[in-house]
Amino acid sequence: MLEILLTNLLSPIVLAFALGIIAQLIRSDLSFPEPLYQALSIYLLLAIGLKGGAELSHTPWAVVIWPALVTLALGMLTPITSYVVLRKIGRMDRINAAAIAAHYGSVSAVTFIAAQAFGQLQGNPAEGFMPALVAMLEVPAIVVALMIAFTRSNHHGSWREGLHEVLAGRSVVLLVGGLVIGYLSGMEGLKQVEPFFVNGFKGALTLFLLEMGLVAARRLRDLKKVGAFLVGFGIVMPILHGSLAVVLGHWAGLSVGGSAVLGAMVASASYIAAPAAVRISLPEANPTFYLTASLGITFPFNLTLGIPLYFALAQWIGG
Amino acid sequence: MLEILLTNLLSPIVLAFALGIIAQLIRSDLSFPEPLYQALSIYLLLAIGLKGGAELSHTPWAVVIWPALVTLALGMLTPITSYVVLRKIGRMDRINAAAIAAHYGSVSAVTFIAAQAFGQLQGNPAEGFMPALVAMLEVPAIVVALMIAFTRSNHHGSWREGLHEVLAGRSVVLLVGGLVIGYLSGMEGLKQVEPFFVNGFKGALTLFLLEMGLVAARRLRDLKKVGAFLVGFGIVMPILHGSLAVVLGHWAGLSVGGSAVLGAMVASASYIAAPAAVRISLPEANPTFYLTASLGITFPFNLTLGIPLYFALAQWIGG
Amino acid sequence: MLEILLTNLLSPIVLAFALGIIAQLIRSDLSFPEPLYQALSIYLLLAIGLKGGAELSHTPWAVVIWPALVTLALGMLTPITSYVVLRKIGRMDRINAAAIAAHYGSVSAVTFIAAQAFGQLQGNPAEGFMPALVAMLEVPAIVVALMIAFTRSNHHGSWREGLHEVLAGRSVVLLVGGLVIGYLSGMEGLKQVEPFFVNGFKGALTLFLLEMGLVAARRLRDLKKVGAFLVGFGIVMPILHGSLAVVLGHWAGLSVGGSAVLGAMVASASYIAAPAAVRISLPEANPTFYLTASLGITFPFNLTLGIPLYFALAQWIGG
Amino acid sequence: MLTVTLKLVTIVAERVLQERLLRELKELGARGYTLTEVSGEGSRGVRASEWEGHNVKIETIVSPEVADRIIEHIAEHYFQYYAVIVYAQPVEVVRGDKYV
Amino acid sequence: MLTVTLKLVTIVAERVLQERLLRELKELGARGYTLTEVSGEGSRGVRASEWEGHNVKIETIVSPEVADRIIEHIAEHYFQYYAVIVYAQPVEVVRGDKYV
Amino acid sequence: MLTVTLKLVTIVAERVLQERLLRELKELGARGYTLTEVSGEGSRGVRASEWEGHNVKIETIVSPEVADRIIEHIAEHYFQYYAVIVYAQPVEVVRGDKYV
Ligand SMILES: Nc1ncnc2c1ncn2[C@@H]1O[C@H](COP(=O)(O)O)[C@@H](O)[C@H]1O
Ligand SMILES: Nc1ncnc2c1ncn2[C@@H]1O[C@H](COP(=O)(O)O)[C@@H](O)[C@H]1O
Ligand SMILES: Nc1ncnc2c1ncn2[C@@H]1O[C@H](COP(=O)(O)O)[C@@H](O)[C@H]1O
Ligand code: NA
Ligand code: NA
Ligand code: NA
Repeated sequence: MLEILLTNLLSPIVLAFALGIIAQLIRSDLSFPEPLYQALSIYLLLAIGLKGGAELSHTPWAVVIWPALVTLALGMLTPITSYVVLRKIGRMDRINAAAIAAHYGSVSAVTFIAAQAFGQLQGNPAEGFMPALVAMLEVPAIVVALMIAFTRSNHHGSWREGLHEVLAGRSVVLLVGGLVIGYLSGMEGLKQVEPFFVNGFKGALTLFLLEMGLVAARRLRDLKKVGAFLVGFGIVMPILHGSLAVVLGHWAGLSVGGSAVLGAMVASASYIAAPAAVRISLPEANPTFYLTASLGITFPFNLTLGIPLYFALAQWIGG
Repeated sequence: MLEILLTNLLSPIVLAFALGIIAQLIRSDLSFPEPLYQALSIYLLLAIGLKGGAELSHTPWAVVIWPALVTLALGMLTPITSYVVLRKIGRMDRINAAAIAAHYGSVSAVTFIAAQAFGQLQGNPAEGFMPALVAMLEVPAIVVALMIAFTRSNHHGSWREGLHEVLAGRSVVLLVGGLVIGYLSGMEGLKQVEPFFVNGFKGALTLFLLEMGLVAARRLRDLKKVGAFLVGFGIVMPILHGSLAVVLGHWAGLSVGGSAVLGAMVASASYIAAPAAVRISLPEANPTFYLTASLGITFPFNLTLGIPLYFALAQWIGG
Repeated sequence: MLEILLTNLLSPIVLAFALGIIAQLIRSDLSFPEPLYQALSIYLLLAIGLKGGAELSHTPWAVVIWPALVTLALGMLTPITSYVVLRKIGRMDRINAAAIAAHYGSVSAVTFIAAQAFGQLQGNPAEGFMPALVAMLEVPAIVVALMIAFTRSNHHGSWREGLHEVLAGRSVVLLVGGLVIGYLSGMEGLKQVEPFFVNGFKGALTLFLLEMGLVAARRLRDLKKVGAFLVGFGIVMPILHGSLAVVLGHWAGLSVGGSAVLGAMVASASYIAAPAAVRISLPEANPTFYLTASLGITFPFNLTLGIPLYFALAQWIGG
Repeated sequence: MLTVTLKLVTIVAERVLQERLLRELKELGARGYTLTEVSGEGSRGVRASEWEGHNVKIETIVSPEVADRIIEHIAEHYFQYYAVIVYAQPVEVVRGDKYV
Repeated sequence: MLTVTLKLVTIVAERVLQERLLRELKELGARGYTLTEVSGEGSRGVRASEWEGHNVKIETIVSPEVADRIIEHIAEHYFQYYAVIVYAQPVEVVRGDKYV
Repeated sequence: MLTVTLKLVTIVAERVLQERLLRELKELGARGYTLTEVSGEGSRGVRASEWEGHNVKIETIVSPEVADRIIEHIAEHYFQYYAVIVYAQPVEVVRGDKYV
């Protein structure tokens, strides 16, 4: 376990994240121009879609169907468990609870990528079609959480605009679009773009995590504002959701690597698709809560400790 | 033929173009930051220049001379045929006819790249020195078309500024500059930058075509404004010009792939160099006409159906 | 010697620099969007850090210690020699002399990279840990030069802000951060990001030098303003400092390539870290002097003639 | 040169509102706009502007009546929950009919 | 603080005109300018601004006479065929002699 | 709609001053600001703005007193050696208390 942890902590991507945090703390003028951040996001999302789609094109449906159903079920369950915990234990108001639930039900693509990369390094690669599951996990939770909010209280935002924001949002279009392109053009098509989208991937991810560190560090300042409960929530909830996903993934036939990556996905909290949709639909919700929790607490936790934990668990169950 | 077509339609670059169009149609917030678009353009133009120049450095002049003369001749002929068709059949006014003729005489670098990539995939690669022909094809047509406009009517724009715009314009400087660098540093020099400029090329092109899809889709809204004649012109003219170029290319000694790529080049309409020069020199011309025709009609046509057509023709003649 | 020179002048990176200068001279509209410039800087600095750190992780300290001490000594000596020459021979005022001294004592990362690339091409690669020496050379000279300025005259800028600017500045954070990441994750970690950070490096550098050419050409217009003395200073001083560094590097146990690269480093003048710190701390100093000298004279000189010269010298002494 | 005085209304808002605001401006009678990508800080702290890019500044030249309508609309629909400010200034333009 | 009132002239134009406009501003007597990359929509539709990047906004602080000259020049040479707008506002500056 | 008239102070400065200026604005009483990345040319030539990116434009809506204080501060500390300009305009805002 300790060795697994060290391998993770000393990987270039985790160290780059740490560098970003440190640069922000010493008030360096290092910052990524917004277009670079966007370019890297576009690249990473399209790349995982392409690879996933190409893999999917030669995977029998029988292999995918159970993991897919489990993923969908988790996508609908986890916003509800999150909401209940936030309301009952955290005593949060309905709107903020629903807003946070949308984030924790959805998925962080970067956490997924980091988990996948870690699996490869560990010699426990996940199934190639996992990106298809990411796409499936991204949307339902946001819809469920917005439904909770809209059926339970008056609101100021627009339900339809929020839905459009998430369905036609950049991250879904790139991920699903990449999947379809990869699926249609197959392994043959992927080979043409491999040096760019496959070989360069981990380096681009390293650069992206440097920027994520800069962004997350800005969030850290707000830790005090969000209170102890949310800090605990941002660590315990991922462990619970992630463990459940590892078990269900194993049961659905995924490999050790696959179950662990599914665990990391389910444990992760969205900070691209969900914030945009929530901001549009639930403007009364306080962004400080959901952004600090997902970006300042859960993301760093998963990146450093969570991923090795889900792998250890998956190995223990399935190895 | 059908198989050729399918290979093309299911290539990642064509599918990425389609994804861009779809993203725009569903009103996704996906958009490329302008600096990313510019970075990709700079990269692509410099890369084709470098490769072409390095190839040129070990090609005997006797091999290049006839294709070059044919290209130059076509670069002066096609704006005239376009102008005549637009005036006589389309009944267009002089200024707009000349503006459109400048676009259809010049060349679209991306269409060229797509054709070249398709040839490699098909096992019919074009000659390595083709980028030198692109550079030759880019300028003359614009000069010829502006000359027509300026000798035949009073004008509001500046002839000299337009000429400077095209000769010292980004696309010409990058393409010709890349050719010279490639030529001087040779295959040895190219090898040093190969992973970046050669291996990564097709992936970067895929990304660029996603953005092209977004841009072209915005043009599609204007289809009604430009009328049925221009839609037909945007499809028929490329077929005529392209077929002529395939025949002449074959006659000048180009391979099957080379003739087909020359066909695609001559068939294509410029949307980088020509619009800038025309906007400066012929401000009275309506951009809706020339941009919609070249970007909304001819580019998608060539990318999907035109390129396979020119290859089928080249194969039929030369194979 | 002439052959060495030609190899250098016909390398893609030097030719790209020349293309940038020409593009600016013919008033082309070619320009790099600022985010692209920043993205390339971030990439290059992080990449050399990563590689250097990974190399350092398996280098015995005994090998590094003497070159490191020599580098530190040169970092403190060269601003002083520069200052004295500028004051005594150039008759410059204290503030401007100190400002220029800060630039010539510090180091230009791009000159270092170009020298390293040239060494590889020549079959005389420098030691892998050289980037660690770059990091060491960057800061001390700036501190020494600011100390000279602040002890010798009244000033309007802030000493502390200037120091923070240089220590927490982007270039130092990326270089040192990259070194630490590379060191901690080792050759194993570097392998993961190799296609992106190592293989793509020389191509990205070529692109960057195109932009450097555009920037340097804008400086060339100011050559007249700075006067003949500074032009001479910008060529002679690098030769003196560079030759001294080659000798000391050889004496400290560096290989032929290593001594030559150390020569290029010490000969080079900073134009990223130093200008920012100097602008903040010594606002009375005229940027036209220090920027034109370092960017318009010394950088082009080193890139074209200096680097081959330091290699010839190193070969003569150590080969 | 014959100039007329109209109103330049400036809105600075978090990026996520861009499309909605532009649509509503059109409905309220604006005939054009100029959009700049900006960043900023206000009474809500920097918080709202870190994802989805930063803020946008939308400037539109309109008649005084339309200006009032826009300001009222923004104040009513956005001030409570969104990071938005709006302000107006008189400007002299030629071709005044182009904007009304 | 002693301030004087000058004119801030703002031009929003399609990108392709940038260099020509800056050159002409100088000829008309402007002593400086600030340039922002913007996008926008006006009476000509979005069309003109999709290639060559988008629009530029050029702001220049000048004396009232120079302001009039600039506005007249733009109106005469650009309004008919190009996507350009221009407007002016009074601004208070210190160091007034710097701008005239 | 009830509007009040405040001052919009605009500072255009070389990029290297960004953090210092924002800190000082806060100390002088500004409650918010909007920042745009711009480029430009002035009496010092384009020179100062070529490294470290270009210029920044900082706009802040403040009370007339704070406006005076800011202008005075800038004039005193920056005009001599840095590429900086500052100017002020009246603007109408709603929620006037937000800015003072
Ligand atoms: N006093 C001010 N002056 C200029 N811009 C402001 C001011 N206050 C707020 N802003 C801008 O308006 C945005 C939203 O402000 P707020 O709603 O106060 O958070 C900020 O991000 C700034 O860009
Ligand atoms: N009413 C307006 N308010 C603000 N900006 C405008 C307005 N009308 C036009 N513009 C700007 O001026 C550019 C050219 O306008 P036009 O010539 O009307 O197409 C547009 O792209 C906008 O950036
Ligand atoms: N007359 C002017 N109108 C508009 N902006 C100006 C003017 N003069 C200077 N600027 C801006 O202020 C910056 C610094 O000016 P300066 O200190 O004169 O070099 C320039 O880079 C421009 O962005
Ligand atoms: Na989740
Ligand atoms: Na053509
Ligand atoms: Na040096």
